[in-house]
Amino acid sequence: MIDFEIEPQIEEARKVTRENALKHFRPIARYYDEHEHESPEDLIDTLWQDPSLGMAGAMGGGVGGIGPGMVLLAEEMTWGDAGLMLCSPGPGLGGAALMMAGTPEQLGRFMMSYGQGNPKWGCMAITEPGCGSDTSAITTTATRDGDEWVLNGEKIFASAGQRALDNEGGFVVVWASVDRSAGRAGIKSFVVPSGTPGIRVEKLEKKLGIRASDTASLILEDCRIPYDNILGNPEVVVDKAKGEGYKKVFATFDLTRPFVAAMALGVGRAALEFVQEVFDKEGIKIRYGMPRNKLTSLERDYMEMEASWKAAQMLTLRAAWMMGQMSRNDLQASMAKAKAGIAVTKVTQKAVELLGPLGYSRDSLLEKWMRDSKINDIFEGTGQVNTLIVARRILGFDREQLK
Amino acid sequence: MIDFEIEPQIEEARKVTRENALKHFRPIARYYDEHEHESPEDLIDTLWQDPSLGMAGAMGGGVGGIGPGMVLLAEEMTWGDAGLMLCSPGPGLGGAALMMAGTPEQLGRFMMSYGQGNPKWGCMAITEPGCGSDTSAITTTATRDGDEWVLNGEKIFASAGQRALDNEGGFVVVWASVDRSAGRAGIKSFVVPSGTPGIRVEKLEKKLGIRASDTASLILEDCRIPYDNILGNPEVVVDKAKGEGYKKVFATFDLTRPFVAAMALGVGRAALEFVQEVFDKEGIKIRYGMPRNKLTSLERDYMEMEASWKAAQMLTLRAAWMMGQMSRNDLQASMAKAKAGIAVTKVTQKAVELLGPLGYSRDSLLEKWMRDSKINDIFEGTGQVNTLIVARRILGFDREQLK
Amino acid sequence: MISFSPSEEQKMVITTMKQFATDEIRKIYRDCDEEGEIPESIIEKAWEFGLIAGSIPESLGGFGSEHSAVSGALVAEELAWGDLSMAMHFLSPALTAFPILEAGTEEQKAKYLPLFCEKARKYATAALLEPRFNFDLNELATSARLDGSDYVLNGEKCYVPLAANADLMIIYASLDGDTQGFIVEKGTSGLEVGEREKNMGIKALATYKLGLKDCRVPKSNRLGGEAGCDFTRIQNYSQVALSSMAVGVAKAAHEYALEYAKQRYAWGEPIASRQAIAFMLAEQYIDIEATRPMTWEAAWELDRGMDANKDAYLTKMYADDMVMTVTDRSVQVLGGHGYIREHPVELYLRNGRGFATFDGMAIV
Amino acid sequence: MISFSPSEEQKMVITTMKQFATDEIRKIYRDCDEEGEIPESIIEKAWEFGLIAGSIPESLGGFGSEHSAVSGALVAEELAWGDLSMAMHFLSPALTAFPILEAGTEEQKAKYLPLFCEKARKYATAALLEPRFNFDLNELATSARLDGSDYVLNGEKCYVPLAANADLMIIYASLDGDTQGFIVEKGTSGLEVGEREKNMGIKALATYKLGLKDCRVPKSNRLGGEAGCDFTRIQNYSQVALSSMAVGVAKAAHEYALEYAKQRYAWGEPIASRQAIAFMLAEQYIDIEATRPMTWEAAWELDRGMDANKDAYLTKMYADDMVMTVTDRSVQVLGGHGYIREHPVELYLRNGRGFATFDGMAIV
Repeated sequence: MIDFEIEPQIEEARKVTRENALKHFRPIARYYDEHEHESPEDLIDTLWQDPSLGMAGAMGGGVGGIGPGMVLLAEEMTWGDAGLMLCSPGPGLGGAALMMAGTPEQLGRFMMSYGQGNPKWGCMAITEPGCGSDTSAITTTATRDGDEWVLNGEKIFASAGQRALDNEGGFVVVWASVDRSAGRAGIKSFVVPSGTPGIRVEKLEKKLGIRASDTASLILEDCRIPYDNILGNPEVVVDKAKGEGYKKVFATFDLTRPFVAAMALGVGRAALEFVQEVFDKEGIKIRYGMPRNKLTSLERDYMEMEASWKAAQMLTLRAAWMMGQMSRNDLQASMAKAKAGIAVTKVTQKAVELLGPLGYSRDSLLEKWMRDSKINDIFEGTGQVNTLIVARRILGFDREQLK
Repeated sequence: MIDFEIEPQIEEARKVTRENALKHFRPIARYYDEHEHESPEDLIDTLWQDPSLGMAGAMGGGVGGIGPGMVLLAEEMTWGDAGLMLCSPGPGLGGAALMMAGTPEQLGRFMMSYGQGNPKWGCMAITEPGCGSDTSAITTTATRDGDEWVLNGEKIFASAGQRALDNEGGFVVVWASVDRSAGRAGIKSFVVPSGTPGIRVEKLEKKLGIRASDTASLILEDCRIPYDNILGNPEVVVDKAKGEGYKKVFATFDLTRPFVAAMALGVGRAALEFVQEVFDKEGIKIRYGMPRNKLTSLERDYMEMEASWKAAQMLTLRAAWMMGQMSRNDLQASMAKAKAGIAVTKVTQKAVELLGPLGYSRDSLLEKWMRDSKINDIFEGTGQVNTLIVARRILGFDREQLK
Repeated sequence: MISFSPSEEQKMVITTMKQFATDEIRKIYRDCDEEGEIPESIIEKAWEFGLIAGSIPESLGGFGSEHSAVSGALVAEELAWGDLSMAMHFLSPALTAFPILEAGTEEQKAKYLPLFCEKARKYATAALLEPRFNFDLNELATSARLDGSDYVLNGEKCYVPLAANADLMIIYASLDGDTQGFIVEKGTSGLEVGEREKNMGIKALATYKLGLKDCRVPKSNRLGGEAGCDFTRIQNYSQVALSSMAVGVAKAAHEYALEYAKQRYAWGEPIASRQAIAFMLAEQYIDIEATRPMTWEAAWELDRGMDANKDAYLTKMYADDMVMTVTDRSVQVLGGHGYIREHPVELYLRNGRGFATFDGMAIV
Repeated sequence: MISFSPSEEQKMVITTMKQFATDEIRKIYRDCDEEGEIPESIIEKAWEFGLIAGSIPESLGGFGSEHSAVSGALVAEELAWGDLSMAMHFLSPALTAFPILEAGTEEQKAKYLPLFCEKARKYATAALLEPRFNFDLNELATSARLDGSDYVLNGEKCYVPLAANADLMIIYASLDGDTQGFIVEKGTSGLEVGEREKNMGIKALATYKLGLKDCRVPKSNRLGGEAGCDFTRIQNYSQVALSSMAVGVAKAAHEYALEYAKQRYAWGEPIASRQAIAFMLAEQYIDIEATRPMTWEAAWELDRGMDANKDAYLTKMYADDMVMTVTDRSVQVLGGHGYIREHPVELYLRNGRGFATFDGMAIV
């Protein structure tokens, strides 16, 4: 039955998450924006003590489970601060890959230590200097040598890459080719635990936004890992129908794209609420129900921002709901991501405009949210990549039919 | 020197053109929209008596010459009515092709009789049921047989096709392939005079707008024309550097695209003025100079309509100006066409919305202008085709590098 | 618990409506548009589905299911996917019945609702719009004033569907500044049905201007009786209906453009193989898929008895823009072929443009 | 006669500015942004071009060419193409000089304009914006009232470029409801320069809050003397300047994205070979090319002494949206690389977002 009621326990978790975001994220958000590459140690300890306060609280581990709860809680966290949420110790995107493609043994081996000892992080390393969305062009290689894989290559834009490698128990899921001649079919993912010789952080990026989150360049030089650190089928299956190994890994996106969409929603809602508060202070009332011609330009802008936010939220909830229903949701995940990425980019940009000198100033967080939000139209597949995926799916076209 | 002053004789011609549009076009515009395929005989006679009142008055023949005057006058005519302007007897698009690619002898032979005798029309027939913008896929063939070309094929969307063939002295410029294996290089254009056996009107289209303009499907069955009715070089030059014959014909667009852009501007301005008149009657004043936040939604909409109209006008004037300067203007022609097509489509659609029940009603011409304007984003290359041309030119990419 | 899945019963209704739209509506919609008429036979068939009676309690002669805006939204989308004129025609009796059901007095319900449960087709409608610039449904020019035991209505209405045939209609008028509904029966003196209107779109649906010259309505026929009605809420039901119809029209346009783009070849491949076309189609699809659950949420709020004003209003605003963009881009995908009346997209565009204007012309 | 071709003299100026922007500005703009400072040496070099002195009559020590908004627009575009912070810095003396030139009394011109023709760099600026929501330049909160032989200014200003160093500035304040300018010299009592502001963009340009507490300005320093000034017209000059700068920033972003898209390979070909990318670039280009002549036309109207208010205002509105879209899409073309500060597009985006706010911060 079509229903929009949120279960009481998720509603309660949202409330708690929001309170915690207000308490732990908001007060230090500006500081870590202005002090890039400085680590919020206190926050990290707090999040490690109570992982439900951070990313793990939303992604899989929390009360939300896999489903609408996940995105509702992620929204609350990034409403607090997106960059700081991304600092959350925990398995993160690397963990998502493990959950989607790992064996129970691998899950146990790499995720067991989460929840005990010192803070640790998981990381996903896909992008390379010469390749972004075109993962078939990955040049990092994994060569088998007896019981080991030997990895060589360079990765960039690895979120939490430094934290994953600098802390015991962390790991990086590295995408690498076992057979360059096989193209996409030769791409596999490998778990590289922290402390493995031959992997190092080359530099940390300076970014437009989400500056609290470390974005690392990683170098792999004869980096050796055990043979069974490969995720999914080690065989290279070029036959499309059997390309399960690749597909399986790729299904990580079915989880992460709605998550990123939710991240966008959180930042967007922060901006909307900020504008609303200014309206309240100024005695401006938004008149829902007026004919469009009789609205003020300000009302119209704000309503359009709200409506496009709502449209993105609906797609995000639906993608997450389908995942909870164990339905194939790749189309919906890409739709949610594409829509939320651009919608919130525009919402925050417009919010800055509406508030004029106040909006453009670093005295408030609004301009930061505009900078932060932009990443959601870029990572986990740009808006264009996700739109292309949607186009292929609705047309029933493969990569050759629609390049 | 950068200058936006319109010469007095063009300013005067604009005024006269506008007065005539108001006198001859506006009063019968609704009738011929409601009575599709009925011919405005009185108007045609009037326009034949004084060609400066119609299309020829703008395109090349008029006081505007080749340059900004051309588009300024075309704008005034379609401000009156686009469909009726397109009924103008005269060489029309076929004439444009002749002017751009014909020899002086051909010009004399086919255009001589214009200005005398009964009304006559020129027509351009490019599109086929199976091909639109991809002219290399043209299947109509021209086979040489001694002193003649024999044409076979089917053409659709030929503006004024019926009038060109039904009236003595008219002609149709038909694009056909002399060598299907040569692709684009094999496409040539041929002048088929009215009265030639083997060419006939198959049907007239029922359209969304510009209903006064006849849009014909033509059948060519063993249609024989003299050998020297070919425009440009009869040789098939596959070598790109030498593809002058093809290029020459294609340069017709450098003239027609700014012209179509101007047609869009005329319809758009009619809509803007109509809305402005309602505002005046209602006592609504558009407050230029107010901070955007303080505008009403209505003011904001109207201003944005005006600004995008202005942007399109600037590109149109520039493309026409360059042509007058004998500068290569293909990039500017495509920019003007792409911008004006979409800008005016949106302006008229928004105008209908702003006027609510009055805008949607066939009691006024506004809804008709919305239907009429849409053609400008379609013919002479859709918005997408023109955007693609712009993209290729600014990237320096050929058709292979950017499909 | 959040769910985007219609109930089994709703799925059946969707299937039935889709089938009807495909087999019947789609067969004749173009002729209806060109001729400005909908054949009696299909109107009868639509009546037989009991679209209105199904929401009326058994005690009043209906089928007894609960009136549900969500279910109504599902039906409205499918019918409008078939054809907007026909969707509005078939659902027009609801314009009288549902406001009475939601806001009428017990007497009004008892008197009027059984009519909609009869086997014989009832014509009924509502008059909200007025022929003037800056029409504002919260500040109607049509006025109602109490005079003895009657309300006296004066003013002019437009875009009143099927007014010439209607046995019954609700006329909205300003009563001391508030918009209120009045149930008016055919032949009431002072109720003058004008000429049929000519509109850009929904040409198969006959709409009329209405003149009200001292039109006297018994006091008891004020919708909701002495207490009146919550007009905003009636408006919200209407916004849901129109938004769902916008989704239906947009979906029809999108599907046609998509198929065309797959079949139509240029430069040796389907035009859908070009990103410029493919992205238009994908963006259309995303926006349609986003708007649908927005209409559902507003409808769900209504069914729950919650305040739905903000969501219904924003959804309608979003849907108005969405359907305009989608239908325009669908014409664009077809290029020259989109401009001729052999293909349906130009019709979708004309109909699509109307949504921003069609206030109160449909209800769920 | 309509012409889109700059004069020979203007072409030379364009070439010189472009060269300067390429050789000098572009070499250091990123460091300037990160460090929030512009080196003295480049400020001096810019001064040597005589950008302001060139518009001041010989009789007052200038080079004697006529002040031309069109020429100013051409310069502003090229400098902003180099870097917006530096463009605003280098042209900031005009914020005082040009309003005096256009609207000042003969005494004001004689007293102040020669200062801008000296070899030594003058710092001068203007204060228009105010730190509040719904700032309206026609209804300033900063007030001026006549008190004896002085005007007394009270209020708060923000986004005042280089206020800490300025020897001279024009402060705009509401005088009986009209916005009027007042020429204020450094050290005037009641003029309090606040802390340097922190903004999202134009980070290399120092801007300040300004407090005005009974700041007394001699009567004779009201811009235009007793008759005052036509503030709308001054605003129009400013709108032209900012629109031209928006064109410059957008062009810089577009060019970078275009080159990147040609160099960057994915799936075996440049990403620009994909229509989704190529169309973004083409649409950017079309909008930039449309905005430029719009700014020229408004400037031309000013130079002709015509009323330019509508065109200058609409152009600015269009340019604000254009630069936002173009810079955002440029980041998008670069994807992840657009998000890091190794590439300039994120800087263009931050600067581009400011145009809707930067009222009165530049003038031609």
